[in-house]
Amino acid sequence: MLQWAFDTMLGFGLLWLAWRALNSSDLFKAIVLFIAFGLLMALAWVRLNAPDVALAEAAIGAGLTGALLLAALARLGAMTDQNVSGASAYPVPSAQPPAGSHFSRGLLILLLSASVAGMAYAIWSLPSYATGLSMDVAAHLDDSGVGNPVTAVLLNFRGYDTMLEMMVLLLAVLGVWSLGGLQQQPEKPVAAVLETLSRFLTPVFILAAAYLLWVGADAPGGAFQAGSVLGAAGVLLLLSGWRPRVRLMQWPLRLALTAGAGAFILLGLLTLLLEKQFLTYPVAQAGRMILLLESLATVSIAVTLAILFLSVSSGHKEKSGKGEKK
Amino acid sequence: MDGMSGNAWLPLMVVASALLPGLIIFGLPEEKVRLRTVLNLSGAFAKIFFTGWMLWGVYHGNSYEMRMAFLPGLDLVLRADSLSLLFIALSSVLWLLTTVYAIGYLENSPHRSRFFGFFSLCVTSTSGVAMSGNLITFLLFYELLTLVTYPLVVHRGTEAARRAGQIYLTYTISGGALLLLGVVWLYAITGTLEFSPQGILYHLDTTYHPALIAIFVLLIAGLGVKAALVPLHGWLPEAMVAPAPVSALLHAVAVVKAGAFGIVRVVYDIYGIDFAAELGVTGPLAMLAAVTILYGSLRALAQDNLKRRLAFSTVSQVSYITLGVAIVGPLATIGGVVHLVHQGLMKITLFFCAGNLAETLGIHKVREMNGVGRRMPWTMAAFTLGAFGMIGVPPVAGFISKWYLGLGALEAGEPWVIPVLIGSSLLNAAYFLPILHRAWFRDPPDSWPVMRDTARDFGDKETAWALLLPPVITALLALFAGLLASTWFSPLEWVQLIAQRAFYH
Amino acid sequence: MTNAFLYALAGSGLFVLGLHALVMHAHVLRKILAINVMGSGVFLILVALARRSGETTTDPVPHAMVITGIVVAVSATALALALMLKLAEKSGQAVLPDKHGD
Amino acid sequence: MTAADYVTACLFILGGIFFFAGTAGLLRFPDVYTRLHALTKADNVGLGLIVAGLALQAESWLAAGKLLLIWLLVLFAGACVAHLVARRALRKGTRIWTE
Amino acid sequence: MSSLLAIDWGVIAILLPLAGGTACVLWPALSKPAGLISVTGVVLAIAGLGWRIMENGIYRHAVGGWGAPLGIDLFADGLSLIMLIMTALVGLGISFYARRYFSPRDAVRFWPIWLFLLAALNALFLSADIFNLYVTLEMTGLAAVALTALTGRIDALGGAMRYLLATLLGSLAYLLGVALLYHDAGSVDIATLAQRIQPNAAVWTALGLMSAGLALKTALFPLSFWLPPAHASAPAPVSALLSALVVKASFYILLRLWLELFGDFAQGASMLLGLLGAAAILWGSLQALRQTRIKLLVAYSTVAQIGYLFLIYPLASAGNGIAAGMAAYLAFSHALAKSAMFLAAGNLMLFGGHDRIADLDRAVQRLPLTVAAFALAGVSIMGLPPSSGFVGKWLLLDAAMSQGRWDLAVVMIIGGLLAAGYIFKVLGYAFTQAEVPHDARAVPAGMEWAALLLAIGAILLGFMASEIFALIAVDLVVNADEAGTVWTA
Repeated sequence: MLQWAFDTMLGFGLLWLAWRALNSSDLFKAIVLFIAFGLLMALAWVRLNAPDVALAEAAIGAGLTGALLLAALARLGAMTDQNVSGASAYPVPSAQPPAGSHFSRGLLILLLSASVAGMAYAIWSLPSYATGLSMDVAAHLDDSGVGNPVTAVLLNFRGYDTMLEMMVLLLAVLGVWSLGGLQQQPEKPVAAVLETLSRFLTPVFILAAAYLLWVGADAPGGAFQAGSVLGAAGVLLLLSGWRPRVRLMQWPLRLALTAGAGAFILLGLLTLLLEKQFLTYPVAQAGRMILLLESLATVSIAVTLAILFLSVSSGHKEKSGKGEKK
Repeated sequence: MDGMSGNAWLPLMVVASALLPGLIIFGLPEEKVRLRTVLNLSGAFAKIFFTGWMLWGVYHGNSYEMRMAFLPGLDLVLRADSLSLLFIALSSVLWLLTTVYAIGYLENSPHRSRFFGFFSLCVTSTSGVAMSGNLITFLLFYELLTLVTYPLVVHRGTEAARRAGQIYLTYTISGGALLLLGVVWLYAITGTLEFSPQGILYHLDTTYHPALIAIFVLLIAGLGVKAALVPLHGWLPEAMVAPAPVSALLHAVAVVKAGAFGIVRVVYDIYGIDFAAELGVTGPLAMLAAVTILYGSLRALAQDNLKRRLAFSTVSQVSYITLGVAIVGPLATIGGVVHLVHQGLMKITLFFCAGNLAETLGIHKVREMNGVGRRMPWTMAAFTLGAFGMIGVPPVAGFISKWYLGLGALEAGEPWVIPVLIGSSLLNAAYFLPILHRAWFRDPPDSWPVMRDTARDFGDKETAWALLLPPVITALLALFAGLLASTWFSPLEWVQLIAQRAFYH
Repeated sequence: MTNAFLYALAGSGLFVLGLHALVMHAHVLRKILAINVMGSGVFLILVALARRSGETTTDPVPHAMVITGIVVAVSATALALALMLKLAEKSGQAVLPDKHGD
Repeated sequence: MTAADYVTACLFILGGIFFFAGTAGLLRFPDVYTRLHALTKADNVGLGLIVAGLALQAESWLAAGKLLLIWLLVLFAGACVAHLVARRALRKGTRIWTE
Repeated sequence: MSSLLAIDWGVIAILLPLAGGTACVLWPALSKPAGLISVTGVVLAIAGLGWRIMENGIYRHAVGGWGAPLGIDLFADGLSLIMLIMTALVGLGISFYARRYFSPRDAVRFWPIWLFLLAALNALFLSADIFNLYVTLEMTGLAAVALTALTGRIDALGGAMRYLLATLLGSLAYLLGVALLYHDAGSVDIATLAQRIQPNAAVWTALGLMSAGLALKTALFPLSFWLPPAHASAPAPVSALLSALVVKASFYILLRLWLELFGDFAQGASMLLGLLGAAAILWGSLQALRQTRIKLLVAYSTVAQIGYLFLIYPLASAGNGIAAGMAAYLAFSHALAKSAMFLAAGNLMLFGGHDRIADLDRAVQRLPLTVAAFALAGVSIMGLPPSSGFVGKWLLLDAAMSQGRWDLAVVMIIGGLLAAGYIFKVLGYAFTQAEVPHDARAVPAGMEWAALLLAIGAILLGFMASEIFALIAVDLVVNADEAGTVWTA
């Protein structure tokens, strides 16, 4: 009974926060509410017995997405400050009057209500007991090389999806790079406290990431979670004013960026050559191979996320080191 | 390519003899005049050669067919039968002459590679139209003809040419769409589109008859655009902005004849003349043709621009073919089909002459033609022959056509056609004789109209040889086609063969 | 019976709320937020219904799918934000221009 | 229920009170600085009490250690963030509330 | 030779461009050669795959060795193969165009993203798993958006932004459908799903969501609002990729779902799709006719041509094999023609510095190959013979007529007329001297030839209808129950 009450409250809380986040008059407030929404989502994942998702959500969904949104908003404020008028930084053209006449809005509401009703009915009509693929997963878990079923699905059973996933991340970086940098902004002095914080926290983050990566084989955790924690460390460092040297970073950076994707491709080719089967690991080696893949993927994910943050937060594109010839 | 055995390659060679030179010419630089001329002429001669070969063969009972898989259940078929050879023979002879004429006409003008390239493609599609062995192949070449004549219409690159091109396309593409709809519908009903002597529809149940009538209307509407049946003729006078060789080709051979030829094919080889008569679609078609004949002549009367007058004359004359086809009977058929050749010879003569007047003296209007016969006697002599033929003065070819048409109408019990023929002939006389009168019996002006900016000075010469020879030859051909109509090598003789095969199978 | 359906229903609610905001708001940042909320809704449905297999054994496949989805979402969000900033830098505002930018 | 359970319950209730008070303060206090005060109070003390309660229930010392570590991290981060927010507010010129 | 046959060409076709793209990130200076090598390699791999399919029938490869439904299967039948061939050939043409089109600075940006896009498309056409399809769909979408924004001009950014939001919305709707299907039938493998699903509320909802999402991504009218600004503002080779290949990706998924999962019970819904397709033909063509700029005109033409693809749904009752064949043929034909058109438009823009139709100023004389490409592609788009467009239209018309669908037939005819109107509008001005003469820049011959060869491909495909249908029949021989309806030409 208590659980039902809690779940109901959580469900309504999610809806309420989402509504507020999407419709609050102030963009800053909207983003903060959205981050809160993300944290509540993480709670929901825990309630749904999905700790892996909860970790990913907290780190990526709420944490990094939130950081990205805030950074973008800050840039946007500064930009519209410079370019348009002397309006204040945060309430960027706040809550523009929603488009459309009364009639079309009414129609939209009607349509949306109908569709939510339809979806609800469809969900409700599903059988109340279903195992999906859990039996299959359990049956083959021993051959997968890891003990955590989610990791087994991500890196082995459906490892091909994850391989494409790494490409999506790489593609996001390429897309952001191809837009070219934004206008340079003068660096603001960084608070001493922040610097201390990041200096203190970075090792902790690295440790946490390593732990998540290691434990991911048999317990909640894994490359995505570890990578995003590591990426968060990078974000923190970037926030506190740390900038890697351009020339020095060119190669290592690109290598780190492509490590995960490259590892998948090489392993794919190798398995194709040796086993005549794409991404099929020999059972004995599976655990090691997955760990190797995950480690490289963690590095790539972390670097990717940090680069994405940097590209959105500041005008620096030298760091990313687009290989342009003058 | 199945069916390539035996005599399959000859039809292909006829098509290729125009296609290959055309494609090569596209790639030639402007200044390669000699190479281009050689290519053009050798293509034209090759085509005459292959056509002659096939004529000989068909006369002796051979058949030539090339078949190639195209759509699921539908082949591309090129087949030489007696009717297609008639059209091919006409087009190959006239292509050669027009090529000579065009080389002279366009000397030193820009974009000649493009011009001759499309010109050759135009002949290619005409050959394809002529040799199509089924309706889908016909459709393919018919539409191709639309596409490749467009660049010729807008060749001059002026705003007026662009407008004219737009009008031309509006008519022809819409016609093509109607034709396509009709063909698809027909295919959905019959499952075949092969041309065959008794048609392909006579065995169909009567419940299909309304649909078949509707299809007939669609097909005739689609073909009637190119054949310039009233009220679908509007593009033809507008297309006059094109250079003279183009007008000659468009009006005498390629475009209008493709339409008329299509009507012949649909009536004889798809519907079958007996079945068409049974459906009751031939009567209205004949009426439409008669209206077009009179209307075109009436409009021609009012035109001062020489080429426009000739264009409306074409509107009128081409419908003789349709008329002959629509009157059910062998004699009318002979009159109609032989007019395909006769009208081609006569009308191309007239257009060549009009081009000569424009190119040499800058004359574009009828009222500028006073005394031109003395300045350019040969040209005007050819013109006079052509005009007499149009009016139907014996022994020029036009008389033969009208004679057979009249006889055929009486034979088929449709005497109303006779007044139409007489009225049309009177109108023809009314718009041609004043021209001849001006040219021969009035005094020439002190100076001729200002010439085009690319004009050439011919001095005392009448005009360039390349411009003079073609009309003289075609005029003589028109004369001999009438004079020698009863010899074994005349068009009339050949058409009688065709009619025999259509009616006495 | 578990709380699966409850969360799934909440998920469909989130999807529609997001859709509403996506259509109604002109500011690109709000549209991006809306897309993210919609994504959360879909993920919630995906994972919630996996709970139907019982209290102890949950179906791990949807979990893996959602982790994949979260990564796609953050990638897309980053690209969208970068585009938005670039657009704002060029046009001075972060709303979609009229149909054809000329 | 053992004695440890009772202690845990008490700690939870106490922690809950702190959280409640912190939240009330966050909502009711008049300016950024006072709200920060309320917030950090809840984080530091409230969370500390909860963690302590949980630690009593932990299966091993290791687990208890992890819980402690979490508390320390939150303490540290909370302090820093509160400082940064207050600094930013000051820089922006947000006035301090006085009666 | 048989050892060549044993190679998993499907996997190679995915891995090769991925490796190429990754290499571009590592060594930006090598982007162009890496790109060209990868694309050529993909063409060879697809040729190998085609050979293998002709020899051995349907291609199936269990990634990771697990096999569906636990693992993911790669899968290719005749339909997939034709889409793959289309992607490889059109991609090759566009690549050779892009070789000369982009400045060194832009080339570094273009090639890696294009290679990832190519990999995503190959992966998509080789997928038999609806969640894997989602991932490839997202990858395709993100790559396409990134390419759209490449110029960084304001209209391109706006177009890309709109495109991104639309494509994300479409993917989410699709993913929700995937969620419902998975929880209804416990699998994401299409073959397994086909055996399990029954028409119930969840399946219907999934059908609606997936169809709507994919229709949005395919830009089916009225969900086509995002397409013209994006396709018109992107660089020419990118516009060609978007119009020729990217919209086909989501269309293919929809078609696949319909053929394998929904077709049996969703007759009414297919009528709706057909109706929207008809509306798209009319609306897109009319809009195209109104445009004064070539690229927008071509973009609206895409909206109209997509409409033809959707006419297949109401006409599909004649048998799945025929529907699949017609769809693949039409998609292929449009891909060749439309890419040629966009590349030609790019040449004209480069040549005159603008794409105003009324100012083309005798382009036909000064840029003959390009105008020829535009014209030949136009012939196919108009559906005039002899071209693949004509054959496609003929097949559709024939199907419509045999089923008494006069309304659709008339719409197709009118669409063809309107297409002739907008294409000859361009050609007419290309023949005409403008009032003010314009300066012109030289266009590299390679770019002209790339456009022309694609256009010639669109014409030649018109003579290969029988081969395409024979390929479609490859898998139908395996699905023996449908073999009776296969056309053998």
